[in-house]
Amino acid sequence: MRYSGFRVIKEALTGHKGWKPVWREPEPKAHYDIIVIGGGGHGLATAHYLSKVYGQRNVAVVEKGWIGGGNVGRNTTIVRSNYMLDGNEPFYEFSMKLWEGLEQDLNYNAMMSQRGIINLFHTDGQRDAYTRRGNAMILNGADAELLDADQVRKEHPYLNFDDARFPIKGGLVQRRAGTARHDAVAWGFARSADLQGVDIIQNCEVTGLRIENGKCLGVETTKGFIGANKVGCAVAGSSGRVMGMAGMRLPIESHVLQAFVSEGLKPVLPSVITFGAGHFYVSQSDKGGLVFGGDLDGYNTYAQRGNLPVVEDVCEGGVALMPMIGRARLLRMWGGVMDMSMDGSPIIDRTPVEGLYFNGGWCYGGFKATPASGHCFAHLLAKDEPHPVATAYRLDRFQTGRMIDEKGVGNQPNLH
Amino acid sequence: MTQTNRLNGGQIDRNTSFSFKFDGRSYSAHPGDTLASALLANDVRLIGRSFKYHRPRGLLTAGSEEPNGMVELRTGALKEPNTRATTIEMFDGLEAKSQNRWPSLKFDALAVNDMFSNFLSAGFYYKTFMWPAAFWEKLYEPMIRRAAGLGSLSQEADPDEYDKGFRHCDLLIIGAGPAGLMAALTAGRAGADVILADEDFTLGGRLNSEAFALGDQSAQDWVAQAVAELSSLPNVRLMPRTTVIGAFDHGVYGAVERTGDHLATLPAGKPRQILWRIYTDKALLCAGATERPIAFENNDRPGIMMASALRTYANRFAATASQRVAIFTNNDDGHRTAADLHAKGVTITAVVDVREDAPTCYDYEVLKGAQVIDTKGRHGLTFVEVALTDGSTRTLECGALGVSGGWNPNVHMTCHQRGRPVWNDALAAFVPGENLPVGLSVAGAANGVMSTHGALQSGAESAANALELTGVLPDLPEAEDAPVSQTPFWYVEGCKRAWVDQQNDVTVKDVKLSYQEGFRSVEHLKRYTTLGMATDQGKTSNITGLAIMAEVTGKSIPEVGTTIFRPPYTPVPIGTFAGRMKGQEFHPTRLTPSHYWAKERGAVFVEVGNWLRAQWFPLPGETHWRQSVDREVRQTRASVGVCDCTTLGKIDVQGTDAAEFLNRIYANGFAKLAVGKTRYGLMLREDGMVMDDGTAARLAEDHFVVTTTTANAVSVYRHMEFARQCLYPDMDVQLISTTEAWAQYAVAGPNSRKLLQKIVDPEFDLSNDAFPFMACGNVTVCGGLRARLFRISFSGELAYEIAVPSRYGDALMQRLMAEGEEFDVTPYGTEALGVMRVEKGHAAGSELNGTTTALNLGLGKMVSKKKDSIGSVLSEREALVEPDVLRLVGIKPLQPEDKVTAGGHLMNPDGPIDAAHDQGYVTSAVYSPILNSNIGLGLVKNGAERLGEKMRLVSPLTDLTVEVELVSAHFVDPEGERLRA
Amino acid sequence: MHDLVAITALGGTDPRVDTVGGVTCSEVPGVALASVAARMGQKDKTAASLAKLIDAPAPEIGRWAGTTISAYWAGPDQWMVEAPFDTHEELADQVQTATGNSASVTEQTDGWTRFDLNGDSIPAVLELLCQLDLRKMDPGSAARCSIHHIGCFVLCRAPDSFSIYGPRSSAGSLHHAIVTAMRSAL
Amino acid sequence: MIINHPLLGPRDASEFTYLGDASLIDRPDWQAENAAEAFYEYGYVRDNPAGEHQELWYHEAGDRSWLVVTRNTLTHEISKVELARDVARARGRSK
Repeated sequence: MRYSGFRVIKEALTGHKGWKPVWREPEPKAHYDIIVIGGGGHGLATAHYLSKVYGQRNVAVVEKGWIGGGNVGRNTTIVRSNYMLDGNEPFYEFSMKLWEGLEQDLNYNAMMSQRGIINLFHTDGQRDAYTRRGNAMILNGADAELLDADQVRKEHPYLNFDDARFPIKGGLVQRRAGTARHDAVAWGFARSADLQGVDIIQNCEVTGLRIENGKCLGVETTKGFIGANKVGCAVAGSSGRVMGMAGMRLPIESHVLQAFVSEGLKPVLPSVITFGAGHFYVSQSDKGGLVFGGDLDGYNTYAQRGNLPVVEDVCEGGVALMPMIGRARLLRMWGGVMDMSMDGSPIIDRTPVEGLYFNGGWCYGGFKATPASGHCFAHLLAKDEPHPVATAYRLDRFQTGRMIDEKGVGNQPNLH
Repeated sequence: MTQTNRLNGGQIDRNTSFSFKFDGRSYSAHPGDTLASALLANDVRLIGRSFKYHRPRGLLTAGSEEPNGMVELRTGALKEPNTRATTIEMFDGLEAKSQNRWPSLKFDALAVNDMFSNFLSAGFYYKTFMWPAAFWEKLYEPMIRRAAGLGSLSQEADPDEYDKGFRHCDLLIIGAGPAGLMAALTAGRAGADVILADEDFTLGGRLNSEAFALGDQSAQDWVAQAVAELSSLPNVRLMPRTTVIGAFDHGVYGAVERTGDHLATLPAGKPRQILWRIYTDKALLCAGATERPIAFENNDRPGIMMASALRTYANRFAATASQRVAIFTNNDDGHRTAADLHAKGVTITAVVDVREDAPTCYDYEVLKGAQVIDTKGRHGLTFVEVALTDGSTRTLECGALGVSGGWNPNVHMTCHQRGRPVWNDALAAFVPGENLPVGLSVAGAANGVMSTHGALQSGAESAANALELTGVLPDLPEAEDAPVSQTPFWYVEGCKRAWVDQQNDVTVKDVKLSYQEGFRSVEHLKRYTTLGMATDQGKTSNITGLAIMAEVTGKSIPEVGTTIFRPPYTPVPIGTFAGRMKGQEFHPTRLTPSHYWAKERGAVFVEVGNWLRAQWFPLPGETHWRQSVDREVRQTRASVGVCDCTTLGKIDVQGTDAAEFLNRIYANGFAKLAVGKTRYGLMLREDGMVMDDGTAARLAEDHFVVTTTTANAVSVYRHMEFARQCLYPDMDVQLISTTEAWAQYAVAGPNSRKLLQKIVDPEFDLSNDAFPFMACGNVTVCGGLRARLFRISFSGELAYEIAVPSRYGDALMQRLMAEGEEFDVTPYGTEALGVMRVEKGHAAGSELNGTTTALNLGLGKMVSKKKDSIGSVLSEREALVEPDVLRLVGIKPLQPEDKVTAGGHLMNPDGPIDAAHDQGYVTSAVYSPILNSNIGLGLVKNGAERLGEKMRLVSPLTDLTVEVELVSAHFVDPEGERLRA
Repeated sequence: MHDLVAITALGGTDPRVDTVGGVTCSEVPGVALASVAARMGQKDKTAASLAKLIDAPAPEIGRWAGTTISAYWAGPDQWMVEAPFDTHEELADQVQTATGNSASVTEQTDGWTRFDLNGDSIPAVLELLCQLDLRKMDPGSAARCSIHHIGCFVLCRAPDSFSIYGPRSSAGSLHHAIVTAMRSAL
Repeated sequence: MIINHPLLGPRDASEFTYLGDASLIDRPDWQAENAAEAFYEYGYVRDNPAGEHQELWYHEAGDRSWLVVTRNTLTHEISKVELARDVARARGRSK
């Protein structure tokens, strides 16, 4: 069923009787050409592009719980392509372009809102680094602007310019960046994939990978064995657990990133803002809540919850940057488990096991990467070769020394 | 203004009158009122507008679970949006405004949404607004955003202060109702350290709202007596106005104490709120229970409230929403409300009880087996329509309807570590499950024990169990012990626009649509309909939503799923979490020993980590920073300059294995460094990237002083402790930071020796032979003050660093300036320092960016292959030693005045300008007053082999393209003759 | 004798004193400090010489002890020695002499700034500053902790007398935090 | 979180700095045949268990001890805390 304003009106006048389930609830078949493990944003996007771009229809997505229940439903909804390094920027810019056409591609309104992002800087060193980054963005075909303090003040008068411990010296802006309604992204990809014939199988937990003489034959699940020619794993956050079933150890640690939302407020923040002298980034949702976050709790964990010190650290940054939010109330906090890789960049690659493919290590980058991650993983699964914009995301890059380390903090995942 | 709906009795002080304003209109109230009770007493039922349809709304509850009665409290910078009227303690002069309406509360333009509600069903926005694409940001979204949101921020800085604190106890009791008070008495009398916290400003919980007696006392008198005893115990700490917001790992509880919200103005220096971190092995949750509504057509009109809330307003606050009240209930507790209001003289038009076997009453009519099927009254309830058992309907005239659908235990805290509550059929409610936070137990209604007697008893027993107390428990007062008698009843058959989540405007119809479209798990239901996502976090709506979903799916409620709760229990001002760490106090400020002197000199300061460092020292007449910096550089290179380098990390390394230890820490060798000598040290991370650089001075066989960069002082120390304790546990090495202990100054320039000779006591020979380049040693200055002297140079000039105990740093700087006058000495700041190091080609922060190897920086030869040192192995990986890896070079514009931009990228002179053809980037750029040219350092593919090549420096971000030449990074004195002079 | 004039960590020539409610916060520049860390396997020898120097047993974990010269536990096999500055400006040399080659000694005098709190209800102030369980802070206890992101030592001299040591460069921020807490709590 | 420091007793985790898997103690031999491979594994590959995890914490705002904490990554329950130096010695590290 096609969605449109007319459809909404028609249904409204006929008691909404015509709305169908957004996706089927099929039982698993015995065998698929491709099985994608993980009904999160990346898994569902992979299914969408596999079916729509790469003509693969005999595909299943297996999800241990409810689709969209992982990090795609637990993030701060920011979409941007403001990366510095060659390995990253082309990929994220590709993702940005997919975002820009997503509603039309999916016929589902994921509320992609290009209200822009500003990364504030507070020292000359940061300015130089942002200059290098902004130039890299432009050289890769993305948009970037460098604002000085006065220009920042014009656009964001409520920031702390008069009593700041670390005065704002300017900011790097990407106007095309913004936010999207995170749950809707998962639902939109699911709906589209389902319409293309992909089986989305919920409450079907993968309990094992059937591997015989070096080849992956399918997945053992709580709904029995499901055979497949190829199995793709897109379960960021749980990568260690699932790939562990194949006896693989990864250059990844699992960490919790907390996120927060305030009570609903009338519009006050025009764009996404990140603080350069503390752990704080924020945007305002269409419902009016200030959606914000900061740094990892910092210790390995698979628990989707964090602790107070980080809550305080984030709010300290927030009030230091925009003192007006002191009287806004924090409504809800939650934690998402991140695949923190050893250089802060993701992995989309084959594995030593034939027929088993891996997509993970997304760190904080996961949500904004959703469309490109799905597109590139679909490309890899369909053609057995990396998509041109994802060639750097190799599993062996740490062995060869080809790290993609935007922050320059090295092999310590909790610092990325 | 007369309080027409004020009843007799209650816990308000009628001897004092407060006046307050709501939407500009003045009313009167009494101490002990909340804004909510005062509004009701003044016959104000319409308080706000709903989120989506802007429906007129009044109060639903009398507590912190309130979804509807939200206002903007106070004015100006103190404005506080979305404040629940039910929790606002009345003070004289209080001002509040209704919100989410325009132009006025009574006539809200956006109420049209209500008429079009049929088009705005759950999730409608996912299905439309897609065409044309560009319209989303321009038209649709601004429309949605303007309509959405509730209250508004002042957009001014929050003027109030907030504190944070830490408390420890043996038992934290959360909630001071019957269970909590009894638990506190039990634990307190036993001598345990107890903290009793309650979100209310009056301890007692439900007991404040009830008319029944405890023993031979009124419930309120018993509470007063218990509180009096507890306050007399030194080991018990009572914390009213304190909400425990979360249970975190290992017995850490967050609690917010509202120390100033009930005051008209804060006393100077006092905080508005305090965030307490409470550390305790044992905690007891006595948070009580929350009454739940029943969904029926138009159940959201002002005047339709929880039955228990009506009871609270009548008994505790002596206020009623109306003089004519009806009750709609599925359980006996609803009848208690009717009885209490009747006793207060309120007319009970009828009690509508869904149960055929409902109790009879002779004071007023009870309609058994009846249901409320619709209501009337746009801005306030006027009539309710009731369907009777015989199928006929009847209209009741009333200004308020009390609804009781039973009670839900407040299990929130038990879920904060992702524990799941379990379903209890007898209560038709979720009760605490198995996997509670370690050390937390639950008592009273929160644990499903619904009678007062049961609460008192479980409070006493739970406290005793938690603390493993032996001996007899305190006697309990006689108290009601009625069994729970109810028939689960969630919504009236056939209702459509019956509100489940009142604030977010989620109706029974929306829940059914959610099912129809396949959003059937709790998580999908919540996310698709926004049920339970409002500021009340679904305290009064989640279960009803679940129940409806259960019915349409034909599953049981627990099968459909449970909703677990996250912190905070109630919303917390962001300022409270920030405390005092804001504004200038956001981070500690570190000052150098010469700071006060530099400030007097008019120095301009710059933040370097937490340090403030002098950036340059403007002289009278210098209008542009470049004038000052150029002069400082020229004067230093021509004669002598002094720079405060105290901020460099200094680490004392002692022990018989000190030299071997440094051998492992640094990529280059240290074993053979002679006593009295200093050496440049290159430190790698284990991944082969350069971590830091500095110097190590050998003061004795077993004693080194190591310096680090300012930025990395802390991480390098940590790294060295890691190596010492985890990698080489048997090495005899002791480390301690001495960064703060010594004021250290760089004295640089051809005349630096002459100047120091006037400072250092004569018995120390500073001649080039006696104290050559890289020499170090202990000396005395100014007549006997112990000092350390290092002959090292960052500027490339003949230079020293001299260190004295910090307290004398200020005096030494002044002495250097005085004695240096004859040489025209200048102090120089971080800018001049930066210029001179670039002129000399020294890599610094912007080159040591964490992605550069020794090879990249032209220091490859320093990495010794003859010994084991951290990072050497991984620095050999193939991609790190490829021929075209980035190499450090100097960058000179063909036209000296052309700007060199740090962060600019380098492209071949001809050929495309894009990422694919990127040759490298500029790391540092300065103007060299010595070369009279802009210059820079950069990292260029295979740069070392490309010196002399012309390239294009491009910075599209700043619209810049400059022709440059790659040159040696050593612009000044490449042979290093000056520093050896 | 040298002729350089010292300033205090707060930048004055005279130490700063603030009184709020019944509590006084005094800047204490007149103290000399030296850290002493036992060489590998020399803990007992070091402890013994330290005991002689402070005329009391070397303090156990989390304690301080001594007379004119005193010491507090700073880490495994490591202590900080305190003495009056006027009489012991070169304390490090004395400690080194006392411990010989059994320990590594480092002058720490100006690495730290000290504030003494005197008066009743000091715990009410400290509970706004640090995480220490003040119920356990009896006279003789010495604990390292973080105060407003500044690493400090807190020593309990007597129920109504505490010393706080913080890094000298952060003296201003630390002082501000202490006095602010006093105004808030008292 | 609270870490029960073997010397100082219970201390808030916020006083500590986290490094990672305690396998970082087992630094390979730089002269071994497979040194390159061994250092790659040491530096980059992790067990990342969902369950019991031995990890390194540094008491930055405390006594500067490195600790090996055994903590469950699903429940955060801490079952053991040791001085890293003792663990390192027990694992055969010396000079």
